[in-house]
Amino acid sequence: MIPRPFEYHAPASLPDALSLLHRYGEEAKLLAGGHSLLPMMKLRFASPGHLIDLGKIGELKGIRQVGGEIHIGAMTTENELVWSKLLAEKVPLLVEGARLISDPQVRYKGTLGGDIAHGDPGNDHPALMLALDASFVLRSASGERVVPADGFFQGLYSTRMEANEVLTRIQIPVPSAGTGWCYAKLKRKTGDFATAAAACLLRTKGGRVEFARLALTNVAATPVKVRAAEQYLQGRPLDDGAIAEVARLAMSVCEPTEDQRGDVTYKTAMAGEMTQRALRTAASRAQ
Amino acid sequence: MKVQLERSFPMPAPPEVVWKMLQDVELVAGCMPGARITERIDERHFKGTVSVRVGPATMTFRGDIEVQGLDAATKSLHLLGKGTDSTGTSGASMDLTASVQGTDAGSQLVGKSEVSMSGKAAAFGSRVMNTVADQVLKQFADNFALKVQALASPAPASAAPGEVASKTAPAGAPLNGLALLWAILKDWLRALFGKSAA
Amino acid sequence: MPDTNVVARERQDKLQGMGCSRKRKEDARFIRGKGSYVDDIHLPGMLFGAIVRSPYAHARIKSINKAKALAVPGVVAVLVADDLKPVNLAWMPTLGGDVQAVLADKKVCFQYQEVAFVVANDRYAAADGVEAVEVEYEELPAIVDPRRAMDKNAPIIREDIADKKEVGHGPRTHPNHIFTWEAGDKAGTDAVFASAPVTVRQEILNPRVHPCPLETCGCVASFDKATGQLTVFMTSQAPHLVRTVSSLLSGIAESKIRIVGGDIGGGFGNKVAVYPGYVVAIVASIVTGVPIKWIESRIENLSTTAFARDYHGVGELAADKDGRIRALRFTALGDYGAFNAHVSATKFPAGLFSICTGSYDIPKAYCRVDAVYTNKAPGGVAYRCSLRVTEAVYLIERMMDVLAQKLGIDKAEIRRRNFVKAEQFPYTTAFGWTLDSGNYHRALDKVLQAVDYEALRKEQAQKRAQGELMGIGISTFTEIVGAGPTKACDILGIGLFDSCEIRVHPTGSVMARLGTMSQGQGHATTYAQIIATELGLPSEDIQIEEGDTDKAPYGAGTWGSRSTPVAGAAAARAARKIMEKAKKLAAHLLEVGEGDLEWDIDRFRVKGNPSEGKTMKEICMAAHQSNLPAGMEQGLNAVEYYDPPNLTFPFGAYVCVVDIDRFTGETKVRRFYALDDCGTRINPMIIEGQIHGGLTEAFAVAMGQAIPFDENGNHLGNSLLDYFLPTSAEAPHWETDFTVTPSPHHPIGAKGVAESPHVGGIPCFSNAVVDAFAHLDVAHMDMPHTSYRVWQQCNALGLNKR
Amino acid sequence: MAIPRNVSFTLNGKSVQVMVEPRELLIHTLREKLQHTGPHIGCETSHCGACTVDIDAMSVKSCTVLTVQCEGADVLTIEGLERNGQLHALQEAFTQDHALQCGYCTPGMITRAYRLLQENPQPTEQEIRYWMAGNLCRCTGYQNIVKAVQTAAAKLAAQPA
Repeated sequence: MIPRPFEYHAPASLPDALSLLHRYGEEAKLLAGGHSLLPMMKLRFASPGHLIDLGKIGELKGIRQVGGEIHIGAMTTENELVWSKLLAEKVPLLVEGARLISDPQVRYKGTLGGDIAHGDPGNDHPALMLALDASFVLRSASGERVVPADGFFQGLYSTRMEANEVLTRIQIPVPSAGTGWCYAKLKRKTGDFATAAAACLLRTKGGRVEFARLALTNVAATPVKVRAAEQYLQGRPLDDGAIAEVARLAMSVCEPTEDQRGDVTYKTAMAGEMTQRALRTAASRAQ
Repeated sequence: MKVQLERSFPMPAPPEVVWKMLQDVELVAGCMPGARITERIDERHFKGTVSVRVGPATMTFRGDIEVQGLDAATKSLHLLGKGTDSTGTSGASMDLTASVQGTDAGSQLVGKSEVSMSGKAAAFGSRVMNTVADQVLKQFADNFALKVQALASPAPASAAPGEVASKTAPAGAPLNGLALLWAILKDWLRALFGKSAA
Repeated sequence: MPDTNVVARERQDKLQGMGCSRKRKEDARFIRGKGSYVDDIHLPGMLFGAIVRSPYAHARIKSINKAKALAVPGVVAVLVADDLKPVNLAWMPTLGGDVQAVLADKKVCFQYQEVAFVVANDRYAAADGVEAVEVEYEELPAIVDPRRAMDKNAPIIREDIADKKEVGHGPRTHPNHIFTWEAGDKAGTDAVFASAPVTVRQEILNPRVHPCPLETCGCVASFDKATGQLTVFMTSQAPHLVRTVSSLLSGIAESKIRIVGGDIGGGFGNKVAVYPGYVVAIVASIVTGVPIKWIESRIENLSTTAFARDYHGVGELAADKDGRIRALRFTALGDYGAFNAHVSATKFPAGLFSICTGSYDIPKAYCRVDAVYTNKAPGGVAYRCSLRVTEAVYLIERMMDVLAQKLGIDKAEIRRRNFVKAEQFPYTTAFGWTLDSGNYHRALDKVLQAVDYEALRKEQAQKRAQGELMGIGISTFTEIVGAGPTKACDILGIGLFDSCEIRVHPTGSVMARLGTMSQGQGHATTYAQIIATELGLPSEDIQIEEGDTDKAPYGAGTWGSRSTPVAGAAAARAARKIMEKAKKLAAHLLEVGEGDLEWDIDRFRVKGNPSEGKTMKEICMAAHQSNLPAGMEQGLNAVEYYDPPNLTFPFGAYVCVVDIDRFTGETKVRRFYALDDCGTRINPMIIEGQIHGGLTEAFAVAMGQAIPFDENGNHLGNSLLDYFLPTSAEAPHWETDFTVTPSPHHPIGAKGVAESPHVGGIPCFSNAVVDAFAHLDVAHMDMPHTSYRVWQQCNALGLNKR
Repeated sequence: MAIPRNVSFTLNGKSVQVMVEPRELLIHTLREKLQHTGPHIGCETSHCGACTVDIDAMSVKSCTVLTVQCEGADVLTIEGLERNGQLHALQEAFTQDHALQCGYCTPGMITRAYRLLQENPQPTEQEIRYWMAGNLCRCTGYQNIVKAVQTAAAKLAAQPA
């Protein structure tokens, strides 16, 4: 469990990081919290020639409100999300999700940006980001672009982030007051990936759904935004029938792979079950 | 762990055309980048390497490939590959049968493969292997279909098989066992051409 | 006089002897991070070893190329099987009567098997070297399912012994067959089954699991060419046995081999066996002349060192209509992996499996175990239990429920009807074990009252009416620990006695050394308490030493809860030898006859004249002076090698209540009440700690642990990402209770306790989970009861529909 | 092989400097170069927490941190908890409540609990079980560990700040 040799770089500023990234290209890997990359390196599955540690770059940290959005630095840690009063008030879904990630020590090191950029469908933030209509600020030597979470996740470990880009900031539109939320996650034990999980935002008006977002974790090669369900719910009362139909729609987009957590049938069923629970809880929290 | 895949992809051209194209070395190569033949032992046996790359993870396998059969009548071929990764901690073996079949629409390419992994890759790769195998096969078939379509136009091909693949297969796509086998096919055909030219 | 009692109590308390919850002596170093575990040891010039392992479960080795590895900076040497042959160490004897390849010789028989050993300046260079060793394999078909192992056309796993008629335990019928062992009266049992009004049969699996102590296995081997002395610091639960094996193996005189246990980060059975890593590290040290450290990674630990269980059992009971059991017939197919490294007494290749009549009065019984080779890691150790006792107890405790359900009798009631009664002890089972003491009815009644069993059953009925799943599990187990009488139990011919040597110093402080090896049990604390009470000297001044074979007397080590039953007895008896001499001396000093003396906590008094007496402290000094009775030597020392007349039989009654989420399969342990009877209690605090730990390991086994393989023999769960070790968030809250039924044959009446909660706990969880489905005619569900598997049951029954 | 470099940081209040390859893991530096063998190696995949140390007021698994990442950091290990001969309340409570057996998880466990009590001086049982879930123990079943953390919390609360 020893990584292969590599060169280590700890740029003090974003421009420095970008020029290093430009210099080493495919040879380089960005090091955020390290709890996905370092284990892979210790198993010698991954052996980058150069590690660029983003840990010393202050501008990549912090949580603040900018107009109608919450801006979170990519290097903000899970525990910082868990403990953020601003998030608890404005984006409680993110706090609930972060609390269910791995274990305390990992949450001190693990970062929001790293979790997203890794492109692992087993990570929790990708689905949370889809549910929150978040967008990602990607910086490269040639400039900056803002990419919506929807469409960002392309495949297993593959995203729309280019090799020369750094994810610097996550931008989340503050859900309007009264929006209910829930991240329902089923896992075998602390520190495990989800067997299946569902992230949901829900707002109702006069007993009918006015706004709904639903995304799933670890039931396909990418996190899945369940569009059909979001559309179906529009303007409907959230009765048992509707909830059952949404679960059915969620299950219909699942393409999980069998592993120690369960077979395809179980994981698909759990995606449906987590969806139902997320919906009911979100509804109970909506005003 | 074993990954068994059977996929068929509609091809917008008659079987003969697709079979012929399947024998077009450059075309096949263009559809399936990556694998490398390091040594040709005889016309049925080769040594080669293939790199499997998934996100930050990379594994390079060294292996032996055996052409078990190529049947022009059924337009099908059968290949076998076995290899060990460069760290000596994982093994892979691959069994592929690929054939071109006629359909009302034209034809379809049927790929039937079993990739079996041993060691570290099996223990830690289960979440990955299925998806990779699937993605790469889809990507190959997609690219292949597009080429077939281009050549066999005007018939507009259904983009169906491609749609998913082009979304899921990133640029510089990772290879899996299938990639190796397709690459072998390429080299084996080159050997054939070599002979017929002589 | 009223105050004499007070004074007596103060003197009693000052001893900190048996029965008090004395704080642990060993903690002082652990809480400071000053423990001395094997990986903490650094010797001058020490090199690091790492092992090249096979990615295949079954393959021929076509070639091994060291060149690239030797070129890696820092790599000093690469050893393969051929390098070990000249020193005759390519193969080693196992503790199961088999042989095992130290480094794979021509072929590998399980995945991750040891193929080569790389020695380098540090662990980084060693890791680079391992990756650079080129091994060419030719993969062979693997046997993963033990039921296929003896098929006609099954590939032969052990070509090295293919033509051997037996491997230590009787005739073999197939190259992949290891042994068949049976006990009891087959004909008689079959006859009862043929005529019994009721019979039940159930296939029951004890899946392959791993003890997984938090510290992996490892060693530092140091051979001194100048003196010819071999010193090995290693993670061993049985240092003396290891020394003997090392001597037999290396030809080095046993007197020139020193094994040092040091602190051990948990064992649970994983650290009894001798592993190739130890042996090859020793060879490397002999070859290089410098110390070699080898430490397993967690992945290596889970995939190669001693697994447990993997018994595919079939339980059968024959009974009357009222549930009174007439006969028992249990069989098991044991998957022993590629080598029989199962640590077993020579006469008991299937361990103590025949304890499977449990706590019940069963007139006729027969059991049989067939052991086979498969392409999996060797082991088959006892995971926090005596060998194969968990398997046996799991079978009987599950079968009691199966029978109860078949007859519609309450699961507590059917146990009451079959219990061995208090007045029947000592009770000899149909398999010939003599249960020393017990009071099963009292234990069960106490527990049922404590949890209000009636109310729980009522609640369950209501829940069932609402379609909810609630389960109540009962386990009334009897354990068998303290191997063991040497006439019955030996390993490699060495009897399983144990020992204690006590030296009393002039000032009344004591040094005691024993043949056991603590891995967290707190021996330094509890042995001192036994000796304190026996000698009337404060335990604070009693030093305990174990695990250094140069210092401690010979013993079989700590496993199978044998420390208290065997070494604890040795300690008490050694102390009593000292007391005999002390009494003679006291009589001499007081100028009275021994008969005129009475023992009073920490002193001898003259009967009828309590003011006249000699404290033990005074006697200790006197024993080192000149005024001794004629012919008496100076000193106050004794050694005892204790060969127990019988094993001890701790028992308990547990109740577990679970609530199952029928939509996800998640099982929540609402309540777990554990009553244990381990005879005389030496330190209640430590006993309770052992029970908490044992129950938590039982919870892990029942609810989540398994070593999964695919059809090629690939290990699919060999890191802590997959292998289930509960965290504080998953572990249930435990309620503990006790009764005291001393062992009549043990010097202090103690029985041993650490394993009971594991052995008795596992069936209790399973019984609770199955009980939740009992009203739906579910008789059995195999472990582990993961959400996934429980959900499959719910799904099959359509319980997850809304 | 990458060139070794100097890394300096504060270890239990003392400044230290070590020469390490970029790939060297902090746990190995602490144990082998700096003779701090309190933190242990249990799993190497950042699941068990035996290697837990405190870096810049964060509980961290030192098997998954590169030493080069610690340049200028303030590192605290179990060896640093005892202050001028006085054991930390947690160390005393772990003995008092029999919260350890084999002792292998204990340094990581106590170091983690130390940080927890800095952040939450009066945690409930549920909070302790949730916030200590990154440390595995095979011996105790956690019940006495939870108890010990609460005992220490009470003792610290009683002490004048």
